Amino acid sequence: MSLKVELSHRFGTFALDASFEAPQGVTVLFGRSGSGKTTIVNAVAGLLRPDTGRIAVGERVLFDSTRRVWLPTHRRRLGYIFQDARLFPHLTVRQNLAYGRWFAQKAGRSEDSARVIEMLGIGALLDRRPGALSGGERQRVAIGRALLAQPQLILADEPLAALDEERKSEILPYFERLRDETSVPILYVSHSPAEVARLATSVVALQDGRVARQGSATEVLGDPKVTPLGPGGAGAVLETTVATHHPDGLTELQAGGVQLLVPQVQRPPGAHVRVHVEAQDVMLAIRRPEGISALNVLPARILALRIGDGPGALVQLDVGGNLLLARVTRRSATVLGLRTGQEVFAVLKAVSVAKDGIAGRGILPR
Amino acid sequence: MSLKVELSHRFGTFALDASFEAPQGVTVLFGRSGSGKTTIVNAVAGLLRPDTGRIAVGERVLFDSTRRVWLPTHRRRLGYIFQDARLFPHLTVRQNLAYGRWFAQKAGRSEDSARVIEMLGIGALLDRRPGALSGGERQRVAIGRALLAQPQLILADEPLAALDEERKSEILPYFERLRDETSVPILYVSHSPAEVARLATSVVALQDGRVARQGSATEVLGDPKVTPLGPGGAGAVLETTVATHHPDGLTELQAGGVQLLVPQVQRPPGAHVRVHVEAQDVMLAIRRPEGISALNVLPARILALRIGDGPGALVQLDVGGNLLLARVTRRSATVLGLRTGQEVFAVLKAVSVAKDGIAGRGILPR
Amino acid sequence: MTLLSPEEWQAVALSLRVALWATLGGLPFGILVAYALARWEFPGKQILNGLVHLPLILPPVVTGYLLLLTFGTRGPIGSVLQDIGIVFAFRWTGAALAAGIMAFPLMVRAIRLSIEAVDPKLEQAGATLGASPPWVFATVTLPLVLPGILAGAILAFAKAMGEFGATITFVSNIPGQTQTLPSAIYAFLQVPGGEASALRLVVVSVVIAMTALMLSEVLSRRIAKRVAGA
Amino acid sequence: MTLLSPEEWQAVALSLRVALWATLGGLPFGILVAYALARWEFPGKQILNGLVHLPLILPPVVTGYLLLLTFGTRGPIGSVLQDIGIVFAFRWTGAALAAGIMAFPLMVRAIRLSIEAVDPKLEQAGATLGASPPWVFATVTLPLVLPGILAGAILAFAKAMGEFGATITFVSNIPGQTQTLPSAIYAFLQVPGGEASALRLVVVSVVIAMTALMLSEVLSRRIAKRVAGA
Amino acid sequence: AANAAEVTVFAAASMKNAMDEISARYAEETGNTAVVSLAGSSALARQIQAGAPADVFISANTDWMDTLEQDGLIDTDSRVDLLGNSIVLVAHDPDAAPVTIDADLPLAEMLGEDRLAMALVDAVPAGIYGKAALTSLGLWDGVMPQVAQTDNVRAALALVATGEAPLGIVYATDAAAEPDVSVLGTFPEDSHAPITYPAATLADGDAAVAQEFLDYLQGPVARAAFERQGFTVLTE
Ligand SMILES: Nc1ncnc2c1ncn2[C@@H]1O[C@H](COP(=O)(O)OP(=O)(O)OP(=O)(O)O)[C@@H](O)[C@H]1O
Ligand SMILES: Nc1ncnc2c1ncn2[C@@H]1O[C@H](COP(=O)(O)OP(=O)(O)OP(=O)(O)O)[C@@H](O)[C@H]1O
Ligand SMILES: [Mg+2]
Ligand SMILES: [Mg+2]
Repeated sequence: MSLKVELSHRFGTFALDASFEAPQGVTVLFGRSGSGKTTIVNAVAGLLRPDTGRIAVGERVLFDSTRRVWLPTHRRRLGYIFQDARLFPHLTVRQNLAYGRWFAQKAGRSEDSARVIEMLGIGALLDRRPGALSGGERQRVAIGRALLAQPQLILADEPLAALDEERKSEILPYFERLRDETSVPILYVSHSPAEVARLATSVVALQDGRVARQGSATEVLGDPKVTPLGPGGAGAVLETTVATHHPDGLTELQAGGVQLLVPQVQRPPGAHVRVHVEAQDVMLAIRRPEGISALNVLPARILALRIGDGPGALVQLDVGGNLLLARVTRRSATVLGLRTGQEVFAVLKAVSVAKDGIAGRGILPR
Repeated sequence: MSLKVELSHRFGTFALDASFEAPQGVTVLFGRSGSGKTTIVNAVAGLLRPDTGRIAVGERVLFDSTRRVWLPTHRRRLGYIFQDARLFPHLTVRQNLAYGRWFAQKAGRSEDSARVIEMLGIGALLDRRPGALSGGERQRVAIGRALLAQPQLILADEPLAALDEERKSEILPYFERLRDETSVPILYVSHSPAEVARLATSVVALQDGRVARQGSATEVLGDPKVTPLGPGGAGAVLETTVATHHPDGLTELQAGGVQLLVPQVQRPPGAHVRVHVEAQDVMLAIRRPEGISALNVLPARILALRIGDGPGALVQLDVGGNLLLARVTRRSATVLGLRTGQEVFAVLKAVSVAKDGIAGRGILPR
Repeated sequence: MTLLSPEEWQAVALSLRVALWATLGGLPFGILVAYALARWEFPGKQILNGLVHLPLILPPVVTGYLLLLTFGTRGPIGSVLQDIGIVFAFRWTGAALAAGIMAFPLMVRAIRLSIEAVDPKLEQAGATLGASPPWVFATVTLPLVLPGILAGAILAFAKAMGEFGATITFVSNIPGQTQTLPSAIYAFLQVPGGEASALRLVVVSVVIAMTALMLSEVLSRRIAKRVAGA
Repeated sequence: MTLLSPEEWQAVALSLRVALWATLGGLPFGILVAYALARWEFPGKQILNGLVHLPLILPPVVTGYLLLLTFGTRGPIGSVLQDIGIVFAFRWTGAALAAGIMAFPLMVRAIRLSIEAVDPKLEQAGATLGASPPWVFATVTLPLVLPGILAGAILAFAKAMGEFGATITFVSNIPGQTQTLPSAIYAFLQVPGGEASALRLVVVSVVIAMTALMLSEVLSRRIAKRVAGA
Repeated sequence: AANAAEVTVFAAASMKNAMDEISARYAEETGNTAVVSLAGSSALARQIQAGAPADVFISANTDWMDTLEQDGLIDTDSRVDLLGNSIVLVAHDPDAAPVTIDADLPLAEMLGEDRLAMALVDAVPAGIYGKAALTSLGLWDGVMPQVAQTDNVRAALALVATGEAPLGIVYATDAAAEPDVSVLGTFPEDSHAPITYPAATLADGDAAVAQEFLDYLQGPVARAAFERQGFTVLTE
């Protein structure tokens, strides 16, 4: 099921005029603070009625200004994780979590609440009221409440912003599983390059209320012409399959024509795994380097070279059929004489790939 | 001026029992969600009266349960950036920003409001009320409001969590400047390893209401025995001075006996700059590698080697008198035959250092 | 107890019954009207608002007289109701109606203020989780408004315990049927030397109302504590 | 206008003056008491709360009588005040006092409900920025409570416009001095043929109160809109 | 008096119409002003006890005047029984036949299941007189449970006028002016204590002006006005 959004709305001096199509999976909305992300999500949720436009999930039209269609919020079957948690203060955590299920149609997915509670680490809080929770606890309960509502469309507005890294790495796989195993479209707002890279099926970049760029995660993140997440964000996404698990804790992934060694990935051989490789984690060498700790030394060909005004340069590589981005200094580019078409080696530390590019240590993504 | 905190408090099943000393500069409180960070900050702010304990800023005792001292919040001269923005809904942004100044004692630092407004990018919002702001805008106004109150103690509870990377990189230097140029102690709650590494003078790690570890940023982050921020967080902090600016946009830093090339740092030669080098960005080589894009190849000696259960190993290095951490795979450690005392080369990409370890591109840190 | 005569005890019991019914019977309407005034826009909203306040503005006698004209057995509404067996005239039900109407503006205002204080964002959250507007009202708004409802109810109860002018004009004073405490007190005050007798009844009336007030405070504090979290 | 006689216009003007003073004069006390009841814990709090509600519970005649006993020129407070030149008995000031006291519980409850609805977290934010409790009250609580104050004021005004029982008992019904609209209405209703005249005055009274009500709604809506953001 | 004086009169509210007329004429004729405060006799008497600035008091019953006299608040010499009134039985039915009110009056049968409207029988003068009359006629016990009492006699009249109660006992003065009720009969004068409106000047008032006004109340202008309202004037 895909989500089609097309809307325009004015708020004083701010004008939103966005249209995009979010295919099945996770569509990450990103853009600077104030670029209109929450406004779009609210419109999809029916909390804001746009001036004009059309919003549809699969065949279900939620809003159509020309045909005067307006499905009220409560019939949109949502799970909306708000930017501010918005828990019900008079209900206990348990009651907050159960709230959505009450109204859920039998048809919806039945989510195992015990499992969600465990993943979110909120088991000890069930009898408290939101007033007695910490900021992050509140946010986690809000995530649980939305997920347990058996939604047909998940809206997540910076759901993990208030959480620690460890907790994030426990919750992210859950979203991955939702993405991979269900047909529920997920509209996900995030500022975090790691989350974008890891979750996004498709990416919509907003700028001042307009869609600056949209496309699949591989496309948007692997394009040296756009580094929409700032210099830290450029990187490529590799679609790989698990080849073998080595006894020393490393997993060998097959990505087109090349092998990649990464710290253990807890998925069975043959499983599909996407790997995010940040441009700045890729080193280039014109000769195969010896005696270094980096385990992945991959033959590569330079497809494009983009030298900016600053000290850096972005190099797009073909590595066994995959696109990879490398970020080097201008000086290195000159010293090494890099040019389009040149055959080089991409050097990649196994641990860099592991950082946040693939499933973490938390609950297993299966 | 230093902040001394020593307190114990019970909240139902949660018991806080923490004591630490925050020297001048930024003390980062971190710990998982629910570990008691906000509780401590609230106690320092006087919003929560701990069961027992003592809190003092320099000579000023804010709270002492044995001597029954309790300075009310409004006389503590704070700038508290709340985890939830808590803007005054009935005041415009401009009035919210001016609120603290109204009550500020003449003695306080006079902060240039035009400059803070520009840094935070909230100039266009001044006449709006908080109800018409986006989540991130609200948070930025909250930051401005606290900074402009001419505080003698800044409390920041995840101030940047709701912001995009670009915005963060514009605001962080401001906190650095506060740290470096004023004597106002800053208690800063953050989940972000990058922020911790970049800002922290001292680090207090909380676990279930207790101080699990505390020390200077260099100590805590450079210790291979603790990776309190999760695997992504290990790293070392180098104290360097700017040596020269090269015409190709690189800056040469002097760190003890070694030179480090990094993308341009906008500080004059001689200026002091701290650099955070993440362990996973450091590669080891047993011979000096040639023809690679990494610009920093530094002779190093292995001080300690910590091989865990997982696929990784942490290597502590002495690089020209500096401590550096490198994260490699166990396999590499075996293949390269790494051992304590061995002379190796630490290979470091210039752009990795630049990522978030030093001042970004926003307003200049001077 | 010999403090009061049997007839006075009757008046006490009747006053309690009248005040309770005026309060409880008025509550559903009070909540509905308060919600409408707080959250809906509709033509005639200001007229409704004015109507609700009318009993406050009019001298009670006038209100009583208007009640007599409309809800009396010959009145347009009264006669219709009589056909279906509901009689207000000269009955305690009429006293409850009069007290309820006199107390209505107080009740509505308290509830309305509380409804206006409920963050619509929470109601929105309820809607995103599939609750239709009536359900949102029942599961989110109503529980959050409880303190206001309680406040409205206690105001109404106190007012109903003290109401006299409209009641006696509408249903007169029939011992055992419509003689409430305030009319008994009034009667005592009309004759020289009746002050002492009046005082006894005043004390009874005050004790009852204060007890109710205290209970409402305790209850309201408990609700507040729950929401604040503990 | 020939709609009303000069004496009746006098009553209108007096009623307005009385209601305005009852409202404005009561407001500072109302705010203070509401704040104390909403936010402080102190011994005797429940007694204060009960006292505030008393005028609601007591039949107005009793309240008026008690006022006469205490604030009359021979009363314990009245005689003291008289020495310093403040006289309530049989003056319009007394009518304002009576109306103010009768309206007080309504005012306090509305303001208290609003104060209870103010998020203490915002007040805390004010304190962290250096505002002492009175300043926090003035710059944070009070502005946020404005709708409640407005509601309390309009309730009080309406009540004061309609108050009659306590007023006539306390300060009598002296044309030009203490004859308010409701007492004039009362007098008309006591004699044959007075209904039409009474009705005219009722209409005037209702028009005034409705105008005030409407103004308060507009004002309150404007405040709400500001806070919601626009 | 050469200088225009002001006299404050506390009068029972049921005298409003007459007092309005009389005070207007008084002002025209003497140049003095009469300020008339109209309220229930009990309220006025209590106010006088509390030091009200009144010069003349006219009560709707003798009890309150007696009380003030005992308290030494009135000028005893000035006290006169100013007006008299009578109580009548009224009906809502305009065609109801007049009856003779005596011990044989089948009042209970006339009422059936319905109510007899009266003012408060233990508190308000009209009610007290009515109860006394019914009692002396031996009718009280038969109708007692059906008596609907109001806080003033006008409200009792309204109950009859609207048809809520078929019968009521009110002052003749009220009944005469109400088109929606018909007078069935007048209670015998000896069935109750005389209905008198005593008047007196007050001890603390301005004695001269007060006496002047009290005299005026007994003069021909006032007499005409009172009689127009249906009162019996008891003074010559
Ligand atoms: N009023 C309360 N009653 C009971 N427990 C409370 C209360 N307030 C906080 N707690 C508990 O105290 C612990 C510490 O809360 P605190 O807000 O300090 O956490 P935190 O470290 O700031 O977490 P986060 O990163 O999620 O904001 C939490 O476990 C929380 O559940
Ligand atoms: N009620 C309103 N009135 C006027 N402008 C508004 C209103 N609500 C939002 N805006 C403006 O609309 C723009 C988009 O807001 P939105 O909340 O969608 O931003 P966002 O992308 O979610 O930002 P953030 O990352 O900070 O949450 C902002 O510039 C904001 O100031
Ligand atoms: Mg947003
Ligand atoms: Mg917190």
